[in-house]
Amino acid sequence: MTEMTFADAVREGLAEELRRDPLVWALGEDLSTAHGGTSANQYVGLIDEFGPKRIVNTPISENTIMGAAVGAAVAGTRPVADLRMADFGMCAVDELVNQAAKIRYMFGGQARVPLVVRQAIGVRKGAAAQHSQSTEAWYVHTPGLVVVAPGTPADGRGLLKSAIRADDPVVYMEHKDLWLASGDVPDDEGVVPIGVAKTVREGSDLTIVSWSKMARLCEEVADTLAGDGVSVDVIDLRTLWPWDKDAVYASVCKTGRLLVAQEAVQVGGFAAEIATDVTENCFDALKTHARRIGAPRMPVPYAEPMENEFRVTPERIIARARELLAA
Amino acid sequence: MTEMTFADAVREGLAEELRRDPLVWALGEDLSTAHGGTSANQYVGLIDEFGPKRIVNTPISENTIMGAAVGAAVAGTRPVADLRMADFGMCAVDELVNQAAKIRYMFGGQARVPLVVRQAIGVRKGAAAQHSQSTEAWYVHTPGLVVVAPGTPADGRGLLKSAIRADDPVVYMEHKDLWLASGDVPDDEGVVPIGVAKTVREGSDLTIVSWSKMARLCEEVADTLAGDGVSVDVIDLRTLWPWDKDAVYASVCKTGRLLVAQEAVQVGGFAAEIATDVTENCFDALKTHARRIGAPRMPVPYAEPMENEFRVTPERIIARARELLAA
Amino acid sequence: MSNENDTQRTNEPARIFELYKTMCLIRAFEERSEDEFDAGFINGSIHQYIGEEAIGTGVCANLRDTDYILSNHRGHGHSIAKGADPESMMKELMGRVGGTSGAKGGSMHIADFSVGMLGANGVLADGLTMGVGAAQAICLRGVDAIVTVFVGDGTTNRGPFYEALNWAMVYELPILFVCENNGYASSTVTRSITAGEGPVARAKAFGMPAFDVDGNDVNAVDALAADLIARVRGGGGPHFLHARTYRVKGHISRDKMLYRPEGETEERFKDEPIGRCAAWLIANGFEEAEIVSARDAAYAQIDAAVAAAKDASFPNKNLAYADVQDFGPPEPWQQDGGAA
Amino acid sequence: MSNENDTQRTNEPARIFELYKTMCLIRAFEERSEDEFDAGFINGSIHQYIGEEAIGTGVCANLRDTDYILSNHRGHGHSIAKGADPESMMKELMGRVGGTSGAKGGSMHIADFSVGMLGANGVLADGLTMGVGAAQAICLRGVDAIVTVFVGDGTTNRGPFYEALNWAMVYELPILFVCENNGYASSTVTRSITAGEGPVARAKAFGMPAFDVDGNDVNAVDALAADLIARVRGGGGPHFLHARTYRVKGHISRDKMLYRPEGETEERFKDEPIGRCAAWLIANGFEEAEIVSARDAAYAQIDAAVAAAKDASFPNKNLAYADVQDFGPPEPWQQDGGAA
Ligand SMILES: Cc1ncc(C[n+]2csc(CCOP(=O)(O)OP(=O)(O)O)c2C)c(N)n1
Ligand SMILES: Cc1ncc(C[n+]2csc(CCOP(=O)(O)OP(=O)(O)O)c2C)c(N)n1
Ligand SMILES: [Mg+2]
Ligand SMILES: [Mg+2]
Repeated sequence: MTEMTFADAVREGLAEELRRDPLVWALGEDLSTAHGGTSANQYVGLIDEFGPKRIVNTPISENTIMGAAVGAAVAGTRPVADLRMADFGMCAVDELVNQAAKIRYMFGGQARVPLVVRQAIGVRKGAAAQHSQSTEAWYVHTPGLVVVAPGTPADGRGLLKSAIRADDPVVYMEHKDLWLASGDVPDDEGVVPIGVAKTVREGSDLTIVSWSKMARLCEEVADTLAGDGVSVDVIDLRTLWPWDKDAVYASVCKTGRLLVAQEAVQVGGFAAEIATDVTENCFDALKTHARRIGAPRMPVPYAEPMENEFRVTPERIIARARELLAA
Repeated sequence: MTEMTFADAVREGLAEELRRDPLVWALGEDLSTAHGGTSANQYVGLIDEFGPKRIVNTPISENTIMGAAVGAAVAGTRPVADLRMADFGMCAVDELVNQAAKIRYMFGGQARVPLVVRQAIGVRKGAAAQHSQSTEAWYVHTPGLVVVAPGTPADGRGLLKSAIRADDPVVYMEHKDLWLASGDVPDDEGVVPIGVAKTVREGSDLTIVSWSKMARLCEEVADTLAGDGVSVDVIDLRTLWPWDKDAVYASVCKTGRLLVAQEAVQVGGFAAEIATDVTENCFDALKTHARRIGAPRMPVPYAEPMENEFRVTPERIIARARELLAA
Repeated sequence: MSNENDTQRTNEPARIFELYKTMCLIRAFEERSEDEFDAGFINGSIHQYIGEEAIGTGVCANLRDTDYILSNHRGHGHSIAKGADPESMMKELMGRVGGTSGAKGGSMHIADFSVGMLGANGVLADGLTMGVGAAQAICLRGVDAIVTVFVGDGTTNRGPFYEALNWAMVYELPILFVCENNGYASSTVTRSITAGEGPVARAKAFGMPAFDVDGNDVNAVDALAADLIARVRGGGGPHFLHARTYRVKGHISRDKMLYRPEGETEERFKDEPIGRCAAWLIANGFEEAEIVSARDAAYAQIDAAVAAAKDASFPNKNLAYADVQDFGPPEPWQQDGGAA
Repeated sequence: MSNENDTQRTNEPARIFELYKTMCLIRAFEERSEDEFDAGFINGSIHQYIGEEAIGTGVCANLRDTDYILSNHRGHGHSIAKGADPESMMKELMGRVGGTSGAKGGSMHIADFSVGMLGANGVLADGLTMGVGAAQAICLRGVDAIVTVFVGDGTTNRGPFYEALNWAMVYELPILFVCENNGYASSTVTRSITAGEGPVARAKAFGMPAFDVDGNDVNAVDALAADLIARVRGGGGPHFLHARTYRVKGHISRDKMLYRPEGETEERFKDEPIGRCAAWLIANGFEEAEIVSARDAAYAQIDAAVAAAKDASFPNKNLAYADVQDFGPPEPWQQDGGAA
C-alpha cells in the first residue's frame, strides 16, 4: 500500500494502462500542458512518456472530443476522453448518448465502443452554478452506458483500469473535491471490478447506500451514530450502473432500514431509483420505508452561507437517519 | 368544443398566443416551409399571418436555436424554440441546462428567461434508436426548469399557452404519436394551468399515475380492469415539474395502491421519483408498496417484434396492476 | 464498390461503365424501397439518394474495403457504393433476419462494417466528429487507410462541422470531407439559411484544400475524388470535396414537396447523373443495348433482394435484449417471458 | 463606461484620458481581487483581464447603456468598461450582500443588467448564441440598440461560434463580435490547436466584414470600434473585430504558468496597454502628475470597494431558495428550518 492523492492514483492507473495497451490513449483540453487545480493535473508528465499522439491536447471542441472518441473507439482504439466537468459534458451529451451508447445496439453488434469519458462531478467551494453539477442520474437512465463514481484513490485507479478495459462506453465521474484527498493505494495492479460495491462500515441497524465523495461523508455519519450505539452498514456503490443489487439487498435484509444519500439534487436523482428498486425487491425485509437524501432542487449558489444550503452535510444525513431509526 | 388533432390544436394555441402578445415568436428548422409528418406540421400557415420575423426558419444549428432563445428571452421577448425531438434536444442540453435553467438564479434575479422549448418524445413506429427517446426525467432533475408533457389536444393547446405565459423556462414535451390523435378542444381560451393534474378515470381500488401518451393507454387499462370489477383512478399528470402532489396523495389516500406507468426506460426514470415521494409522504395510506412500470434499459430497436419489446403496452400495465392488486 | 487498383486511370469507359452499374443499383434500390415503404413493408422514414448517385459512386470507387466511410441520414447510396450487399440492406429496411444491422437499425442506421461503412446516422453532423476520431485511430494503429465523411449542405451550419474541420487540420488526419450540396435542407432552401459563399469558402478558412465539382457528372466526381484521395492517402492531410447536385425526391419518401416551385423538379431532373452517364457511355463507344441490359440487371438484382427480404422471417423478439452492453442487463419484461 | 455622445470624435486626448481611467480601474480591480483571493476572501476561481484592458475599454466606450454586451469567463473588465459599479462587483466576488448578482454568482457570473451587461459565463461560446438571440429580440421589439459579444481566441474552435456567425449574417442582426486573442487557451498556446489563418479569415468565410487591430492600443481599438459600431448601429449588419493582445497573468489567479517559456511574460508585458496609453497621453499634452493621480484615484476607488465589501455582511442562507423559479419550490431542508 502506498498513500497518494486521488489525482496521483488515477494518473498512475492511466499510465499503467497506457503502458499495458498501445491502443489506449487520452484526449482533452490542456492534457499535455497541464497546470494545477483542474482535472488536467491528472495528466502531468504523461506527455513525456507517451508523446503527443497518445496524450492529445485538443482544441476547445467538446462535441469533437466526445465524437472523436466514439469514432476512434469504433475504429479499434480505446480512448479516454476528458471533458473536465459534467457541466461541460453537457456540451457533448448528444455524442455520448445518441452515438456512444447506441452504436453497438443500432448496428446490431457490428461494432463496440470501448471508451471512457471522464466528467467530474460535485460542488467545489465557490464554483457556483455552472461548475458544480452532479449529473450521474442522467447517464444511469441511458441504456448502453456504464457509470462509475469512485470515491477513494484506490477505487479511482482501479475503476479507471476496469473502465479502460471494458468494451462498453463508461462514464467515469470523479469528484472534484476528491482530487487532493489521500488514501492507501495497493501496490499491485489493483483492478476494481465494475458493478461491485464496497461495504466501508459494517453494521446491523441501518444500511446507508452512497457513492463518490458522499460515501466518505457517510463513513463519518456511521462513526457518529456508532457513538449513539447505532451500528450502520455503509455501502459505497462505486459503480452506479450496473449497481450492486446483491450487496444492497443483502444489507437491507440484515438491517431492515435503508437510507440513500446523494450529493445531487434530490428530485429525480439516482437515490430514487435505489429506494424504489429496493422497495420493490426487499419489501418484506423493510422495517420502515426507505428514505433518501439529496440537495434541494436549485442551482448551486456562490456565497458560502447559501452554498451550504445546497450541501448534503453529515449533520443533515444524521438527522434523516435518526428520523428513519425512530420510525 | 371542437374536435381536432393534437397538431392542429397546438398550432391554434400558438397562433392565439402570437396574436395576443407581440413579444411571442417561434424559431426552429423548417418552421415556415413546413411539410407533413414532423412537428413542423404544427406551424403550417403561421408564416402567412405572422411573417418571417416571428415564425423564424432557422439554420440547422441546435446550439443556436436554444442559445438564441435564451438570449432573446433575457432580452425581453418570449420565444418558442422547437428542437423537433428530444433526441436532437441532446444537441442543446448545455444551453438549456447551463443557461436557461440557471440565469435567473445565478444572476440573483436580474433576469428572467421566459421561453418554451419543444422537444417531442416517444416511440413512433420504426423510428429506432435516435428518434424515439423520452428524456423527461433529465429535465425534472434539473433545477430552474418546468416540464410539461400534455397528452390530449386540449391539454396540448392549453399547456402551450401557460408555458408561453410563464416567466420560467418550460420544456414542452409532446408525444410524436399524438400529433395526429384527435380530441375535443374547448372553444374558449382553454388555458391549462401548470402543475395541475387531471383525473381522467375515477376509481377507488388503485391509483395509476401517468402522463403523455401513456396516460391514454392507462385509460384503456382502467376500462379493461373495470370489466374485472376493479375501479381505477387514472391521473394524467400533464405537468411533470412541478407535479401535482396534492392530486396524487389524495388519490393514494383513497385507493391505498399506486402504480406509476411511463414510456421511458424504467431505470432512473421519473416514475421512481413519484414512487419514492409517495412512499415517503403517504406510507401509512399504502396497502402495499408502490409499483412502477417502464421500458427495459435498452435503445429502441427498429424491427417491429423487437420494438414491441421496448413498449409499455396496456397488457403489460394490466399484468403489473394485477400483481399489485393481488399483493 | 471498392477498387483495389488505385493506379487505374479514371474516365476510362470500362471504368465508367462500372460506375454506371453502381448508380443503377442505387437508383433501383431507392425506387424499390419507396414502393415497399408505400406498401407498408418498411417502417419509419427513408431518405432517398435519387439524383445524387454520382457522388457516392464516384467517391467510393476510389476507396478500398479497408478505408472507412461515415454517412448521414441519406445512407443507402453510400452503403451500396462502398460495397454493402443490397439484399442484406433491404432486409434491414424491412426489419428481417439477415439485415445488415440485425434489423435493429433500419434505414437511418444502415451500416456494413465488413466493407468499412461505419454507419448512417440519425443525428446530423455527428459522422464528422466521429470521422476525425476514426482517422486518429488509423494513425495511432499505423494502418494504411483513410476516412471519408459525407455531409449535406444544410448540415454545414451545425457547429460540429467546423470543429471537425479544424480538428482534422490540427492533427493532419487522413480524411476526405465530401459535401453533397443538393440545395435543400429538408423543406428549406439551404441558401436561405446559409451566409457567405458556402462550404468551399468555409473549408478554406481552416486552411483546408477545397474543391468544387459537378456532382451529377460521375466522370468528374471520380476524377476529382481519385486525385484528392491519392493526396490524402499520400499524407497530404485533410481535403474537402464539394459536389453540386439536386435532391430530386422529397426529403423523406412521404414528403409532398409543397414548398418547391412547380416544375423545378422536372427541370432539374433533366440533369440527373444516370442519364448523363448513359449518354457519355454511348458517346464513348458503348451500345445502347449494353446500357439497357446493365440497368435491367440492376433492377433485377434489387427485385430479387426485395423478394428475398420478404421471404426472410422477422427476428425473434428476444433478440431485442442482445447487444445492449456487457455490463448490466437490460432488465427485460419478467411477466411475459422475455429473454433471460 | 457608456458614452451617450456617439458623434464625439475618437482619439481626442480628453477622451483617451477617460479611457485611461477606465483601464486603471480595471487593472486595480484585478490586482486587488487577486490579493483578496490569495487572502481567502474570494472563493472559486478568478480569471483576470490584466493586459487586455484596452479591448473592453475601447469597445464599450462606444456603446450605450441600452446596448447589451455578453461576456465570457473573463468578465470583470467588460463589466467595469460597460459601467458596472466596482463596489457591487467586489461584493459579488466576496459573496456579500449588495453583490451585483446578490452573491449568487461570484466572479464567473458577474453581471449588471442595469447597464446592459448581460453576464459573464462559465461555459465557453454560450454568450455567442445567446448574443444573436438578444439581437433578434432587439429587432423584434424594434428598439434602438445593438449587441456586442466578447469571445476568446481559444473559444473560436467551439462549434457554436460558427453557428452564431452564420446566424447573425442570415438575419442581418445588429451585433458586433469582439475576439480577444490573447494567445492562450488556458495552458495551451492557441495556435497549436487552431488551423488556418485564424479568426478573421474564419469570420470572412461567412461573408462577415472582419477587422484586425492591436488590442493593446486603446486608441486604435476605440477608433475601430467606433467605426464598426456605427456601421452596426446604422443597419450594416454583423461585424467582427479581432484584437491581438496577451494574457499577462495566468489563466486563473492560481495558475503558476509552468507551461510558458521563461521571460515571455516580462517581454510581452512591456507592451501592456496602460503604460502605452500613459505615454501617448504625455506625448499629447498631459502632465505626468495628472496621469499618476488618475491612476491613484482608481486604486483608491477599488481599495474603498474592497473595504466596503469586507464590511458588508454575508447573505442570509435562506436567500438560497429565492429566484429559482416561479413554479415548483426548491424543496428546502425541512429538518433544520430552511426557508419556507
Ligand atoms: C441534429 C439534427 N437536427 C435536425 C435533424 C432533422 N433533419 C434530418 S435531415 C435534415 C436536413 C439535412 O439537410 P442536408 O444536410 O442538406 O442533407 P440532405 O437531407 O439534403 O441530404 C434535418 C433538418 C437531425 N436529424 N439531426
Ligand atoms: C465549454 C467549455 N469548455 C471548457 C471550459 C474550461 N475553460 C475555461 S476558460 C478556457 C480557455 C478559454 O480560452 P480563450 O477562449 O482563449 O479565452 P481566455 O481565457 O484566453 O480569455 C477553458 C478551456 C469551459 N469553461 N467551457
Ligand atoms: Mg441538402
Ligand atoms: Mg485566449
